[in-house]
Amino acid sequence: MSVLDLITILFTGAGTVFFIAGTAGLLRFPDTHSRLHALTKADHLGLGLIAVGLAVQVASPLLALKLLLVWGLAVLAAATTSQLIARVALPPHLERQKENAGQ
Amino acid sequence: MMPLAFDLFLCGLVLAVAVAAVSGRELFGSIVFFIVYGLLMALAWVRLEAVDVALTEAAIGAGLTGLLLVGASARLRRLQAPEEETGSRKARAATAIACLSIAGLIGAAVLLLDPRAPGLAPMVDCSLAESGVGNPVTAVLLNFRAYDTLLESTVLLVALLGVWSLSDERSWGGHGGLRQYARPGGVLATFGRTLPAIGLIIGVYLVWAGSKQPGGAFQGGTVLAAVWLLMAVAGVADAPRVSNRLLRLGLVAGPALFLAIGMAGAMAGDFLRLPPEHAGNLILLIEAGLTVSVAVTLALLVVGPPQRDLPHGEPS
Amino acid sequence: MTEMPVSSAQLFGLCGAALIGIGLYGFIAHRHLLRRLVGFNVIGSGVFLLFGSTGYRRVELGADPVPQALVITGVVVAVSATALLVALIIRLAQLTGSARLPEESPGGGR
Amino acid sequence: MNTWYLGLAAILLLSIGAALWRVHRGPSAADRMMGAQLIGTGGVAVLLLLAAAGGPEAAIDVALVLGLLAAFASVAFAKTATRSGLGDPESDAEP
Repeated sequence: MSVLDLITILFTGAGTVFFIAGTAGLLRFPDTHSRLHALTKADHLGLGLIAVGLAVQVASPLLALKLLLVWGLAVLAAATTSQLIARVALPPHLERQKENAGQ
Repeated sequence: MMPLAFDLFLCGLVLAVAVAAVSGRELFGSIVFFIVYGLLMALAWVRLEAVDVALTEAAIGAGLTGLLLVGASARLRRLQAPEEETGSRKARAATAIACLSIAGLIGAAVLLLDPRAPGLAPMVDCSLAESGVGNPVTAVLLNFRAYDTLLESTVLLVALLGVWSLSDERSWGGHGGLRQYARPGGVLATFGRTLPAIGLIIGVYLVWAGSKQPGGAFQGGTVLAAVWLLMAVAGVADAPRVSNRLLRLGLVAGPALFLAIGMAGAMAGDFLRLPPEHAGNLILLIEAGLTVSVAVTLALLVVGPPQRDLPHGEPS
Repeated sequence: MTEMPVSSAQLFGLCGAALIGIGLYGFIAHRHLLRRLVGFNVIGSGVFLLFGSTGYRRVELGADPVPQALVITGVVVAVSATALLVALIIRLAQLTGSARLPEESPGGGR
Repeated sequence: MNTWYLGLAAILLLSIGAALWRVHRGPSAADRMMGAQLIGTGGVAVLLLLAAAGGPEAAIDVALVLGLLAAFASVAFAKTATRSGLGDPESDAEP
């Protein structure tokens, strides 16, 4: 087994672990916002580690770039949706701070 | 062994999600399950090595259907359409049994199919060289069975006419959907400005790639439609008025071009027959037109009938 | 793979058959039209999956492009039909205040 | 290597299956949407692994499309949660 293979196994394995941790958090954490916190770890780190782990294996740099673009898109999506969902799930007594926070 | 186990697990997941989508007590939950279902279907198509279909399913299931159904459920809630559950337990049990037996019969038919039947793949392979493209699916769509595709693009237009005909008279000629708002400089607006550039590249890439590898006008067009819808939702671009000339040109460009090329074939002896020496370029031309038309038509279909612009944007 | 009791193609075909049944149940058992629409779409994708799986019976020949092309056509037509139905359902709700067919509403329509 | 990729993909499917429980239970609509979001990212990862495990290379393109559209349902949901259904959850100003 080459060093590259070892790196791949390490990275993809770690990424999967982050996914499992994220899912466990989504299931176990008590309220919406802490679940959101768990979710973003899986999005950013889980997919990122898997993409990097696979990117070192592919033959063409274009394909590696594509893999990283997939990750970049997921990060962009996760950052946007977590922000929006967090706002939607804001408890009523914090609603008034919205305007101030929005400046 | 491993691949089969994976497929078995995937099928189980698909079925569980489907059951949840049709039987859940709550409408919104059922819609979220349906969005997840679209994603799992894309995985299933990849397992069947039908990547062209997977691309279509991913773009439609993850992009358009979600937008459409989530929007519809919210509008129904605003209209206070009551959400009730129904039917006696007995009637539901009888329905379940009937549906189960239908599924069983179809399943038995699946098992009776000849597992070694070669299908049409060898035939397509034989003629692929004269189709003008290297991707067999594109060859079938735009050359061997161009009829289907021409009629399909027309069906999209007819569906759009149906949607437009639901607007009331005063709203005719108005913008599709209502004007959306996003806080300037906010997350939503930033997202709506960042993503379209990447989406445009991916959409065009899919069309361009479609002649050699999975991709094509429908996949690319759907991605472009979704990107445009995102811009509309993020308040970056208003949906245009339905009376807009340019818009209407975009709607008919693909089918019209397709039909014209088909008619040219008819002059030369055979309707929709592409001469092998020009087939590649002609297909590229038709695909370019179809991409624009599919993108515009699907986006307008999701946006819905034209609305009068209300002063405060309150939905009627 | 040929030694297995079922092949992947058969597995997905059976899955498609089951989806048709599940979707049909949703289509019949619900009164709310949006729920019916979800059922209708599940039936459709079950048919597509069943059809697509028939093109994967001889793996060594590659996936059959003809079912794939027809399914792509079908998926796009299905989404346009869904959009039309959504527009119809919303219009119905605007006019009657209910997302059910008039003859199936508790008061027999308004 | 292929077996490793496919095994990881199967584990990810398992975790997707677990996340379904959150979609089912809610309790709030935001919770359901978050479940769908996680499943979407998980699906993207499964596609990348399938492409690596000797599957069709273009599966990466499917992942690309899924990644591009991953936020759409959540954005639509966030929109509908505003007062008029047309606003921005970050702001009380309405069009």
